Amino acid sequence: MEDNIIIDLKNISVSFDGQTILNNLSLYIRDKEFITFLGPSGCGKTTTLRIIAGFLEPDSGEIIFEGKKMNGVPPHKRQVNTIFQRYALFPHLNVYENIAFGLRLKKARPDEIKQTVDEMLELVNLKGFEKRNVNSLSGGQQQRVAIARALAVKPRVLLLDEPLGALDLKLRKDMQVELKKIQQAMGITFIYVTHDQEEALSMSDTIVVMDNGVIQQIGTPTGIYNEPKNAFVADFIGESNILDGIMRSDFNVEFAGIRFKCVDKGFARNELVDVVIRPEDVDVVPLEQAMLKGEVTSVTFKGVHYEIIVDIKGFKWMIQSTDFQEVGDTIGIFIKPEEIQIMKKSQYSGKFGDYSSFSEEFDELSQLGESEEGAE
Amino acid sequence: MEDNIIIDLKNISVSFDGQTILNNLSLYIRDKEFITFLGPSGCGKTTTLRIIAGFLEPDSGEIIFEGKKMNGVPPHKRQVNTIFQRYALFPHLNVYENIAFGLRLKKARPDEIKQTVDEMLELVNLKGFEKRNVNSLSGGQQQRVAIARALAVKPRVLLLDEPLGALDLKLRKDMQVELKKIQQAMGITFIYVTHDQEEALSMSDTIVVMDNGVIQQIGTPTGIYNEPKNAFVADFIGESNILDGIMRSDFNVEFAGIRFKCVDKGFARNELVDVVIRPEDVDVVPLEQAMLKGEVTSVTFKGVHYEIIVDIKGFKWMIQSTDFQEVGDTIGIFIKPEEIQIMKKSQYSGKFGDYSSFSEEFDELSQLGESEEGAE
Amino acid sequence: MNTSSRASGLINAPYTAWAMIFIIAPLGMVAYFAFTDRAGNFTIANILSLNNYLEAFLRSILFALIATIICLLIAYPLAYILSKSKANLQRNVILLIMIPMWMNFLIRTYSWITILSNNGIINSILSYFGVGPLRMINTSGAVILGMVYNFLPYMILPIYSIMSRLDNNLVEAASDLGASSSQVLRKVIFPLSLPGVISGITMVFVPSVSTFYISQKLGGGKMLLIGDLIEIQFQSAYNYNLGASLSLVLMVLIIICMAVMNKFAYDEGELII
Amino acid sequence: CKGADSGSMIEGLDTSKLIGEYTKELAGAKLNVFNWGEYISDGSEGSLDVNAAFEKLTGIDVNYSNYDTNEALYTKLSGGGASYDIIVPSDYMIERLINEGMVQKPDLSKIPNYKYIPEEFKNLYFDKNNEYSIPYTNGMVGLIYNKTMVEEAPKSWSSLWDSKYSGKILMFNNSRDSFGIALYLLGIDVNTASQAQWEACAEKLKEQKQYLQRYVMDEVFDLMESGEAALAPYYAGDCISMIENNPDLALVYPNEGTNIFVDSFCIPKSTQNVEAALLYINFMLEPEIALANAEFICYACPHTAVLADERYSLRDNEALYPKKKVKAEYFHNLDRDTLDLLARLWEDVKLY
Amino acid sequence: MKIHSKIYMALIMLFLYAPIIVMVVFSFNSSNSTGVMVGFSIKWYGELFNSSSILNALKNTIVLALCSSVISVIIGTLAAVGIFMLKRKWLKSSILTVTNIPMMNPDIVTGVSMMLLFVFVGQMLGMREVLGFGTLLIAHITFNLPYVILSVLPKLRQTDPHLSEAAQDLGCTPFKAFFKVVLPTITTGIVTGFIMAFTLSLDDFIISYFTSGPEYQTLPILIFSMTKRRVTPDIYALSSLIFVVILVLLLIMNITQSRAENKSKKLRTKEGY
Ligand SMILES: Nc1ncnc2c1ncn2[C@@H]1O[C@H](COP(=O)(O)OP(=O)(O)OP(=O)(O)O)[C@@H](O)[C@H]1O
Ligand SMILES: Nc1ncnc2c1ncn2[C@@H]1O[C@H](COP(=O)(O)OP(=O)(O)OP(=O)(O)O)[C@@H](O)[C@H]1O
Ligand SMILES: [Mg+2]
Ligand SMILES: [Mg+2]
Repeated sequence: MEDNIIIDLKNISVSFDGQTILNNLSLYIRDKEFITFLGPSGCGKTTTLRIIAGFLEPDSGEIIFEGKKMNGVPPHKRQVNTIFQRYALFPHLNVYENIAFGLRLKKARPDEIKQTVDEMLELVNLKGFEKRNVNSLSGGQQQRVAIARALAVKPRVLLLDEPLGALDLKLRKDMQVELKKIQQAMGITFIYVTHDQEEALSMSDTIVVMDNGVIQQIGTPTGIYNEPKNAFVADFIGESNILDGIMRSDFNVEFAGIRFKCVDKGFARNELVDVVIRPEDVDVVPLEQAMLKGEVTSVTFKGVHYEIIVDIKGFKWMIQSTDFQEVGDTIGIFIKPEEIQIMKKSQYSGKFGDYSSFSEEFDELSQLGESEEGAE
Repeated sequence: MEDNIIIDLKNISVSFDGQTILNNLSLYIRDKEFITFLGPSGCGKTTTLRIIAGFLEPDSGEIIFEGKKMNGVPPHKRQVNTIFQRYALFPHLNVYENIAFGLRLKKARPDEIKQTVDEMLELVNLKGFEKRNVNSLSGGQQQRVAIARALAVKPRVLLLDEPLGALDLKLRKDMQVELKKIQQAMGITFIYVTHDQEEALSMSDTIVVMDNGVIQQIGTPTGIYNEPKNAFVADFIGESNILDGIMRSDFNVEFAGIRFKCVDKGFARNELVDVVIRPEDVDVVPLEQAMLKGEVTSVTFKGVHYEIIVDIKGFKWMIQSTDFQEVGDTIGIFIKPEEIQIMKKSQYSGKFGDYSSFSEEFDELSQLGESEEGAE
Repeated sequence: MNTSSRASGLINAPYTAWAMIFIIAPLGMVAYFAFTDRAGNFTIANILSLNNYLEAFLRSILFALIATIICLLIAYPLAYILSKSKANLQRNVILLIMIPMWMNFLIRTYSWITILSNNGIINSILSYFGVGPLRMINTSGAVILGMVYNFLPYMILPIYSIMSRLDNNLVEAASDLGASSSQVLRKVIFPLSLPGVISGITMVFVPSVSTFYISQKLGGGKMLLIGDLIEIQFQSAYNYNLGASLSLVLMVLIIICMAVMNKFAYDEGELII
Repeated sequence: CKGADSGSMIEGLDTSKLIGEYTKELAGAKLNVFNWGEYISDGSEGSLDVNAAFEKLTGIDVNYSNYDTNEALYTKLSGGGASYDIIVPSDYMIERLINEGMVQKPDLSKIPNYKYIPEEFKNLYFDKNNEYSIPYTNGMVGLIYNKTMVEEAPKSWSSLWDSKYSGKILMFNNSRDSFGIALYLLGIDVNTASQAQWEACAEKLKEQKQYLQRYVMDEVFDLMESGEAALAPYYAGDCISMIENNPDLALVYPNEGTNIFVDSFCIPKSTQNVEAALLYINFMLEPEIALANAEFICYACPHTAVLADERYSLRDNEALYPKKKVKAEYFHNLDRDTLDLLARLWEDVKLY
Repeated sequence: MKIHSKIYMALIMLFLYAPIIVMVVFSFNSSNSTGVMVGFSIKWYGELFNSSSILNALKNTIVLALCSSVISVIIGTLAAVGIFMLKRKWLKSSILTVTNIPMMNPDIVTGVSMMLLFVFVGQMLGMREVLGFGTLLIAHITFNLPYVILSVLPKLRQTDPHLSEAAQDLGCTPFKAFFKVVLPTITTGIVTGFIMAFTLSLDDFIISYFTSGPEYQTLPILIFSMTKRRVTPDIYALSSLIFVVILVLLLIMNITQSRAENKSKKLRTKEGY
């Protein structure tokens, strides 16, 4: 597999104004792969893309493109193209000219240009829009022009920085399918950035979860969802109940005051661990079959399922179930051994995964929102 | 229940430039209710709110507030307050003064004002932000100031026009909980506008689904989700497989070439109907137990479940299942009678609910995006 | 990083040099002349002698202030009415307001003499009704009128431009919270239009306080303003040092006024034109 | 006079009547002429455009600009920003410029037309040896009044202080002439060095201010001609123009005495173009040109050929060439301190 | 609109246009007075075209305005880009403050200060004649620059910072990216800046008054020296002609603009926006 690695980042570090933004980041990307950077706002996703595209030189570390070191090569000499967060279409050029821009710079022959642009328009389903002003296009259409423009120069690698961030839910879902199709049809490596976990899960071959400039986990969508490495990843990829546990022995974990069977091993005896249980993996069962019992404190209808908060010994669990429960009722729950995920303690332990109150997390988030604004 | 109706809209019609925006809309709203207007962009949600608030006089129809006709009463004399789509905070006033604005107009005593504002700040969790410039607040905080400002004048009814539209997903979820809490704590009628179906489902007591200025369905979240009145509602509220069916007799419907038991009755014999089956209600079963069989054409991992598209006799079904299926495999499905929802044919029949190709819907959607932009 | 900062340095160099030589250095020259005598020796006599001209300063400020207030009183309602009227009308009226600004102001001011003279147009009309003649030309009133006339558009335009951009949602929000239309005007529209008002005040006050042409033509040379004094020093009395110190004080005065004014504007926006 | 039909009698320039030689030798040179307003025949209303004629003849490019007081001339000249090749200051200013070394001695041999200058205009006090200046015009300050508004011909400058004419009185907008009038009125030597006396004049002028319509220089034309004002002191030549335009006006020389002045061509030290300047001056003294200018400006003309010329319409004008002796004095240059005092007092008056 | 608003607007328009009406009327006076209308004649329009000084001044004014606005647009655009690229906040804000000086400072102080500098430098270099076209040009560029910069800067702020990167991404060098992508998107700002600079320069009197020499007189300076003597109706004739030209230009612009708007509106409704 080594031979088809197209981009290799080695020990990349970046800091701005003395603040470390990327911290010793290493990563390789395979040819024709759909790889997604996923992480909260400000974690360094865009920065990583900008390093690959050449808009930013890392303070240290190497960028290797097909075995050749690329540090110092300016953006216009890299076989890498970018689709920017807000498309960055040229407002003074029409759709056709936007797409032809890169080709004209390469001094391609007029008929060649015409042919390529037509192909691209076909590909993104925008035939007949050639003469349109790009500002008169809808968000989705602009998005497709941006894709066509980048693809027209036949890049080896396409970088996409939250390309769907500005679209509304429904259009977004459709564009996800469309993008994936294009990637497969053209056989190009896609490096995709998002902070939407569902998007990452449904599109990627590989997901890179980042936080604070550090890669938290790299893996396939299912791998990351089902076996998160730490509380941060667990919480960021979907809702999770994260409890303090003690590994009593291999395949034996104690949490919520009870011992459970599990499928993990290799921990020290009595090692403190984080236990992750996904809300959809908790089954509501008659009280007599229950492993744990608790009182329902809130029930919200979400369409596909109800979101039920259950207070079990002071810890609020989130359970997703298609069956309605009455607030105040006592219910029993059952968890299969294979649904219990054990993780080593990390800096993130204790920060996530309790549904007792939204307000703390909420304030953290609004602080975040603020600093984000400040950064603009 | 009649006695606690607070607002009654009777046969409201509005048109702009000869185009009908609201068409004979009638609706009553109960005191202390959380009612949500849900519908696609441009369907007339904001227009309805503006009529209730008094910013717009309907061409015909009556607005009745606690039995008194309100047509012609200017906004500042109505006991109704609005939280605007983009908050509309006063940029020249700080947080405290924004909240105190309405009270000062009422010539409340200074100590009274101070007390109320403090209460409100407490309520929206913004103590200590009194002196802050509103432009320096994050989106979520501005949102809460807008709520506090509206609540400070103790309205009987609060109108909220997509208050969470500008927030990102995580903050949005938390604010939903927060808003619901506030509504319950204050005992105020909330009239809420959104085009996000999940938001509507998880917050509302009553949902009003609108399209093209016409109310499509009014009901509780579960009522609307589980028993949509027509294909538009079914599709708008969550994913759905919508098939053409024939009602062979009461409790007996034929679709996909097979007769199914169902729980609906009251249709004419052999009446053509729309059949709705939610993706999560389709069970994948071993082939020998299957009611229908088909080939898997695509599988997407979504975290909580896989989204599986199955081709059954040319119709592409969407199925949500926690179990992975291989593309190309033939699988069998089973549908319980109570999961089959029968709807009368309507103008929307045949427009939604087939997953055979995104591209048509996609183009329709991008047209929509366009018109949305034009309207701005 | 490095290359971009070098590039920006390179691009900035010509303008920075220009600004240094032709903006900063001239002000330095003013200061230099203000603090030297004819022979080039350091002295503060020029500055000290300025108290002879206190009256001229006060008069200039008073006139400019009155003119500014009148402009504000005329312009604000106009801008308000305009911002609420039809788009087409707005555009046409703004155009009409701007056209005179394109005409030479010396000529336009001079024309006022014909209108205001004892035998002028207004007095002819008045005499037709058996009134007058009123003494208008060569009075303080005429000077202030000249200021108002010349600088009124500079008051109207910024106020109008800010009002026309005012978010209508804010107006609705205020009335939603119980404000009647007059309260909306006082509590929301006025405070929000303040940056425009401030910009307008600046753009009227500064040229008014320093004008010399208007006072010469419409005031008959009987009321010297600071502008006149400066002009005299440089154009007929040949006392550059005194002229420079007058200029210096005028400049400082205006900087102080502007600093105070800007305190009242809640956002430090760019100049609104 | 300008604006009157008499001006149109010289329509073109008959070069054969010129005495000096005008070649294109200096073609392309620039000549900055700095003169009083309306102090040359400029081609308006059919008169001869003297500068254009000169340019055409010699190919020299004349930049003609104006000043309105001797003091403004001095400021521009000493400011250093601009250089002028020909200026036309009045007597006392010539004295000052000579004292301060700002003008040079022209080579009179290059100005053959100098011969037309009458003897009485040679060797005047400010240029005792005729080294620096060549007379252009001369005149006196008179009191012009509107007969319909002023019943009896005023005999004294004091009528400018008469409350009867409040609001209808104009006054010089330059310090020397204004103070001059006050000095005559108060019977003080117009060239006094006494601070107290100057201050007394300032008081007098302040007293006058309440009756004044405005301070004027050349704005006087419109105001007097249209009847906007009743009384004004002004230079006799200009008064004659006004009278021509409005026959209700009349001129008197007050009994207290008045100022007599000569405006002469001078060449500043800083000039870059002496040859062209000399040529220009000589051209201006050509009988034909001098006549055109005299007709246009209406000032008295110190030029023997013009005075002898029958075409000269103003030859017998009483105001310009009074038969009866008028009590008149030249202004002299004042010393620096007095000049500063005068400037300050004048500002005081204007600020009052 | 209510009737009293209409009257109010009409009164203000009357106020703004009264002197212009006077000017136009008296340009047809048969006498040379600008105070008394004697009879109708168009002779002053003829005089105008015979008056070499007026025509020359007109030519000078236009040449100066063109040169100064073109140069200030070039320097100003470059400066705006440079300022925009500056990272260090204090440097940025101090450059902007300096830029604001010629706008905030009274014209008379700007004019005087530049004149002092020119004269001083002229004397140092032993030049007899500094004031002239060169100094006028410098002065005009200097007071035009802030207007150019402040109309280009906001456009730069509005442009997507990624545009230039996108162009580089597609194969442009940074330099090429600026000309191919950034410059076209800020053209409206540049054009606004140019128009402002041009009109300001056309109409400037005070600064020109102090920085011009005898050999290069602009129209405002000529008019000023005329108003010191007697304003003859030929200058009114010129102003009336200018007025008519402006009026016609603006009318054409207005009509084409509203045509374009109607067209795009129609287009939109057709396409079903
Ligand atoms: N040019 C810069 N100067 C200083 N700090 C910067 C710069 N660019 C980015 N940063 C900082 O680096 C951090 C990471 O930024 P980056 O844009 O990579 O985040 P991101 O993961 O793309 O976030 P988002 O989801 O909000 O786009 C942020 O804290 C940001 O403030
Ligand atoms: N003042 C107006 N003049 C003309 N048309 C209007 C006006 N206000 C609204 N409309 C039109 O009325 C229709 C309904 O508008 P409304 O704002 O009520 O939609 P909405 O449901 O709130 O949509 P959104 O979700 O986009 O806010 C739209 O087609 C809009 O273009
Ligand atoms: Mg980013
Ligand atoms: Mg809306």
